[in-house]
Amino acid sequence: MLVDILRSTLPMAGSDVARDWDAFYAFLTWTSTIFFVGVVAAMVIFTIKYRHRAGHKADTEVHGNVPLEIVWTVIPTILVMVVFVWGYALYRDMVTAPGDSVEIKAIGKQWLWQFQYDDGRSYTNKVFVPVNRPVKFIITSEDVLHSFFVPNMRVKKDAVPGRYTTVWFEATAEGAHIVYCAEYCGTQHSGMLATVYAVSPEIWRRFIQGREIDENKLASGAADEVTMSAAATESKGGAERPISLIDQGRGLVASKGCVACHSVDGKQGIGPSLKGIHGAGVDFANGDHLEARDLNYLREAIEFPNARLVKGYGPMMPTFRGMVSETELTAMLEYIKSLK
Amino acid sequence: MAHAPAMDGNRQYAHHFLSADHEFETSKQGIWLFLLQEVLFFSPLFVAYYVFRGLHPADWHAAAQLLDWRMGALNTVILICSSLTMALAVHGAQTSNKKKLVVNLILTLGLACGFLVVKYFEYTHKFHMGIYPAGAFTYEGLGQYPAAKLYFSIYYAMTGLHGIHVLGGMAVMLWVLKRAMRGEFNAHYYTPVEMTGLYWHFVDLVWIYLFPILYLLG
Amino acid sequence: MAEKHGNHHKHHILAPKIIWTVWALLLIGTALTVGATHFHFGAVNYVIGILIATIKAALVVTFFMGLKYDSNENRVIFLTSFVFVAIFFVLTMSDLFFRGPVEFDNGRFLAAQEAHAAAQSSDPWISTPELVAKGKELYAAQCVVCHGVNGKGDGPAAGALNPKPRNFTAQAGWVNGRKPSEIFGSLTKGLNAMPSFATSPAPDRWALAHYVSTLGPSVLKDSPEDLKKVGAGNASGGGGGEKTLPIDLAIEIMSSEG
Amino acid sequence: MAHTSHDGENYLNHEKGLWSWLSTIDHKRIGVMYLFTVLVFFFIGGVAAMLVRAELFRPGLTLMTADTYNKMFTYHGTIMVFMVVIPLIPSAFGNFVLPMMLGAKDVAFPKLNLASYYVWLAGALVATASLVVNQLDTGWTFYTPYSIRTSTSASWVLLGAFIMGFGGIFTSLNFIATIHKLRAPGLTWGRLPLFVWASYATAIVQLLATPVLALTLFLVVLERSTGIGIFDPKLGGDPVLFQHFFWFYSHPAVYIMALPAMGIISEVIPVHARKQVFGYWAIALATFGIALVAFVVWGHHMFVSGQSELANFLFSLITMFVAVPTGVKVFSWVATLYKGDLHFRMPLLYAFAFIFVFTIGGLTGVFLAALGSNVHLTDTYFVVAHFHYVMVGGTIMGMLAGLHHWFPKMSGRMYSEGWARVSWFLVFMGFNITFFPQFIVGSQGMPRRYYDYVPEFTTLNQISSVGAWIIGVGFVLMALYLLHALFRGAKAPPNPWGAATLEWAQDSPPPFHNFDKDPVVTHGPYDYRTSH
Repeated sequence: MLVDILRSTLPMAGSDVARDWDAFYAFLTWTSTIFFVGVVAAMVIFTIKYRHRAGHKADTEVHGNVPLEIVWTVIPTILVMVVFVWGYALYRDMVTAPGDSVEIKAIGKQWLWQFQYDDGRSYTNKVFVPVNRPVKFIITSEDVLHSFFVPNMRVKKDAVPGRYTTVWFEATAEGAHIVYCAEYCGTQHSGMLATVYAVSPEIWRRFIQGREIDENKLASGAADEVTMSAAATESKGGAERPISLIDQGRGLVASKGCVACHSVDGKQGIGPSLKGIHGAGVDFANGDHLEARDLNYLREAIEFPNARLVKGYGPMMPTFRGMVSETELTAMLEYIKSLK
Repeated sequence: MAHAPAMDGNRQYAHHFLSADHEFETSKQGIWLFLLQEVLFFSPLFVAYYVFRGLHPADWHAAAQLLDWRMGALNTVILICSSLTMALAVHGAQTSNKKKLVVNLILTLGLACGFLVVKYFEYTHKFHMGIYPAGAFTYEGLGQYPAAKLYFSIYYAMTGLHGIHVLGGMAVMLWVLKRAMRGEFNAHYYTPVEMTGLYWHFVDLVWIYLFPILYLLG
Repeated sequence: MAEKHGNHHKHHILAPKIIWTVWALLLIGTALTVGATHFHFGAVNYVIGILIATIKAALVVTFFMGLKYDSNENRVIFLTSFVFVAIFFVLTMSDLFFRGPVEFDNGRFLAAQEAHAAAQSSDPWISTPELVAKGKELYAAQCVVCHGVNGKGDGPAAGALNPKPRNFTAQAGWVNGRKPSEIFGSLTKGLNAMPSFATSPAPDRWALAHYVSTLGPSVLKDSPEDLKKVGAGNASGGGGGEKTLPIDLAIEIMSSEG
Repeated sequence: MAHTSHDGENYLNHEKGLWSWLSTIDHKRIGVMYLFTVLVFFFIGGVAAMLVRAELFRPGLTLMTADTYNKMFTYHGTIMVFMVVIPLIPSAFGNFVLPMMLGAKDVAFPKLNLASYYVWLAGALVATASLVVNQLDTGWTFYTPYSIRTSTSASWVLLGAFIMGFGGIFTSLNFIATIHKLRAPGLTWGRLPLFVWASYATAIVQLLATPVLALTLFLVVLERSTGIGIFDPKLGGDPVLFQHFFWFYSHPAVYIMALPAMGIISEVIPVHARKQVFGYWAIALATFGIALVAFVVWGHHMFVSGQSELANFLFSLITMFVAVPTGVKVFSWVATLYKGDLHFRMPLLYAFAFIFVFTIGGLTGVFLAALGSNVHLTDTYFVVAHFHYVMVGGTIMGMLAGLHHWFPKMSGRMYSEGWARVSWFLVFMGFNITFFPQFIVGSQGMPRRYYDYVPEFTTLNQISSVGAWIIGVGFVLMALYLLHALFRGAKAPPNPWGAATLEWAQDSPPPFHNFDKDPVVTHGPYDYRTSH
């Protein structure tokens, strides 16, 4: 009920987390309102009661009341702790993507969003996701800071050049959900919009098969009309079969000469083999230890090869900083990750 | 201006103070407050230094090898000696020993010049090698260590900022020296000498940290 | 004023002996710092270096700067700065050195796609409405030019061909027969002017076959023997499996793109 | 404390001519010069705000191009923050009032005080010089790497802000030394007016935080000129590190703005309620509590910036504690009204306005401090509304309370209460009409710094724009009646409000030397039993 009154001040709640968010927001709003009304009411009552008039004098003896002061210190302290705990619990839900999430890469550029699927298909300013399945975005930027903001899902994360950040949601409502860039990025900042199309499982299944979705027909609902035929896909210019990210990465790892030093099958080479390194622990030359090599580590290893040198290897790898684009890097890492 | 200085015995002080001592204590606190903000002023560079050192330890280590610790050590000795002469100058003023004050001020200035000369040779040597801040870095010997350029960025920023402080200190010392030669300072009034001293020791203090972290422990 | 300001307040004068002693200690400290780095104690080196520097700094502050003899107020002021620098350090590092791992933690999209393809192609020789629908799309893209929109063999290109393309709606005239397996065979091997479609994935060919057979007067069914003839019907049948691009082709495409 | 009679000589007329102002080391004149200059910049920043609101009246391109719009909000932010709200209360009112409240003849270092004005002015001029060079479009936060890449003249503004920082450092250094060393006999810590406590805490914050910003901005200048690389991901730097450096200053800066305003409110309410302030020590300690916590919460500006989860946890947790001392202050002010004798004069009306808007600003701050709610609300108009409720609602309302409180003291004239009430009504209503809709449009998802918006947001934006113009009218009216008062106003008595602090214990305007006889303090700052 209390949440419903606030509905009009919020965008549609497109996920369960968004609903939880709305409940928290309602709690904050109503608690604040109580406080605010209390303060203003006291002010108004005192204003009327103690206004200056003939014969009225101030009681100059009142200058404090320790029990009262303790009460109005302790109660807010307890309340903000409740707010913190609730807010933090909600936040954990908002940032912890379930293990079975569909993964999509989002790259911000002045001034557009590019979305990549693992099979190599990529879209500008639109992205298709299934409803009722968690979707995780891995975000980065080609130039300056951007921020990936989907109000209907109540999620937001900055796109930071040179790094990966993540955001996830599980859409429960089909349809179009607007994406804003929420970090100022220059001239067309306010024009850097994209759309998340949350589609039915049926359409998603077809999408996975490689068929294109005509987002203009999404409203009509029928899967047959929405997903284009392979022929129509072809005629729309999607002719060449996209190469999956792993395969793109395999090509890049070969063409950039990585394989000269790094085997992909576990054989010892000049450098560590790429096989199985992702997720595995490693000892460094300086004695440090890393529990599991994650993407940001692998990225660092490509861009700053000797920042953390693996034990037993010399500092001889040149940097590939600036020689691979974000898109290429994503593909290479995807491939390395696949070498189990 | 309209404020006539007040007199306290034979010492003069500004009208809004109670006494010359009151003025002295207040001025000294002013300098301490100034030094407090100086510490904070240098702090971002130290934070940046440790951030990137933590992120790229190997690059940091490799880059630090290019600095000549002997030059750094020489400058450390120079600055410590200048702190000594500065302390002696203050002592000269406190004991109304004009000659001791003037000679030691000149020595301090000379040592400060020496410091800058050493720094000049270090910088030009690096420039010849193509070691500039990251954006203009052309040195090729550290190809495997891309973050080494950041080391030199921070090196230039830290030593450059410190160098500006040395220059500023020298300017103030020249002014104090001029007044000292006119005989304006004695056991009753030496506030500017003491304040300059505090500042100069602080400049030394910063270098005491810069030397090991840049030259020795990279 | 709150503090006492006697007119004869004594300023502290640092004795020259202390000045010289501190100077000597500072020089010794410098020598120690340099010396210590020539021994390799690992991480301890760092601690030693910073420790000596701090002792030197403390000497400067205590004696040269006279904080030992100064007011508590000034002591608090100067030491406050280090408290705030420490806050600055610790909280900044709580971000920089504690950024959790970021993972591409699955190729689930591809896995789902492969699983789907596998499901699709497991028995492509058995007609399903989906296969027919897929066949319809493929037909519209690849066959209408000759066989015509309605499958009557009257496509725009039909006139130039001899023999004429098959009319799928007619009962008669089928060279290889009109069971799906037989149509699949024709597609795979080619027939007269029609080239082989063997480069299309087998499920696509099956889908086309199923669709084409719906165009005729009646839909025929394959017997197991019929399927055996075209190598289908077993687990290792003619379905699926050729979905990913050959590696060398991928490399070729990537390098041509720069 | 008796008022000594004068032969009409005061700080305004004891010396005449422009040069006597430009070369003055009198804290009162320096305060007036700050006030005048700040108001000029307030006007420029206000015009930029009006243009921003005019462009946002409708979606799409209406008045100006996206680039022009980006420059407009950048100048609005930069001018209002660095040239108005930060120096406004400490440098203008603080300079004028603080030494007199302490019973001192001047600040500890009068020449440094004048230097601080010129340094700040020089910085402000360098920054505004960018207007004629190539303008600036980074937003007042100068986030890297955009501020490194932009082709606009960011270096000028960065350098200007760097220089202005030293003005603030000098002033705060001066205040701390003055409060420590120049209190009149009998003016114990427990008898300090709360405005002094607030100025003291502010000065400490400013002295500790400003140097970090100064150096950080200088590093960005170096990024642009030599590519120092620390904040530039292309060279291996970390753009988020810049945010840490920037907010290490800029979060405490919020309290550099808010604390002195709170000090004015603590000053104004007892005077016009004719009553001892409720919980003197609670307010004084809360002031220091806020100042201290201010330093350890900066990361709450960065919850979605890619900051570590650990840092998010710590910063959110600590931020919650800002609410407690802030609440204590608000409750204490309201409780001061209890059993008072309320004179509804302008300062008290502005204090009411302050409590009203600042409470909203503070409460919505909790929304942003909690991690979960922050994710959706940050970087939207909700934040814009929140910080305007704090900075404008807080600082500007507090400043206006102070301006109307001390105007008779500064100018020796009384202003028209009637017109002042009309203006108060316009500013107060206009403010809420402007910024309250922004909370809603923000929670609906409209990001900040947007030149264009989706049509659903039109109505709320239009209400907001109309409100902005109402505020504008209110301020124009205020300028008119204050100017009128300056030249035609009735002569002000020495102590028109019956206040008990020392600045009122002398003529209006005060004499050049502040006190003809060194004052001795024998009672608390809000003890109205002995006076009037």
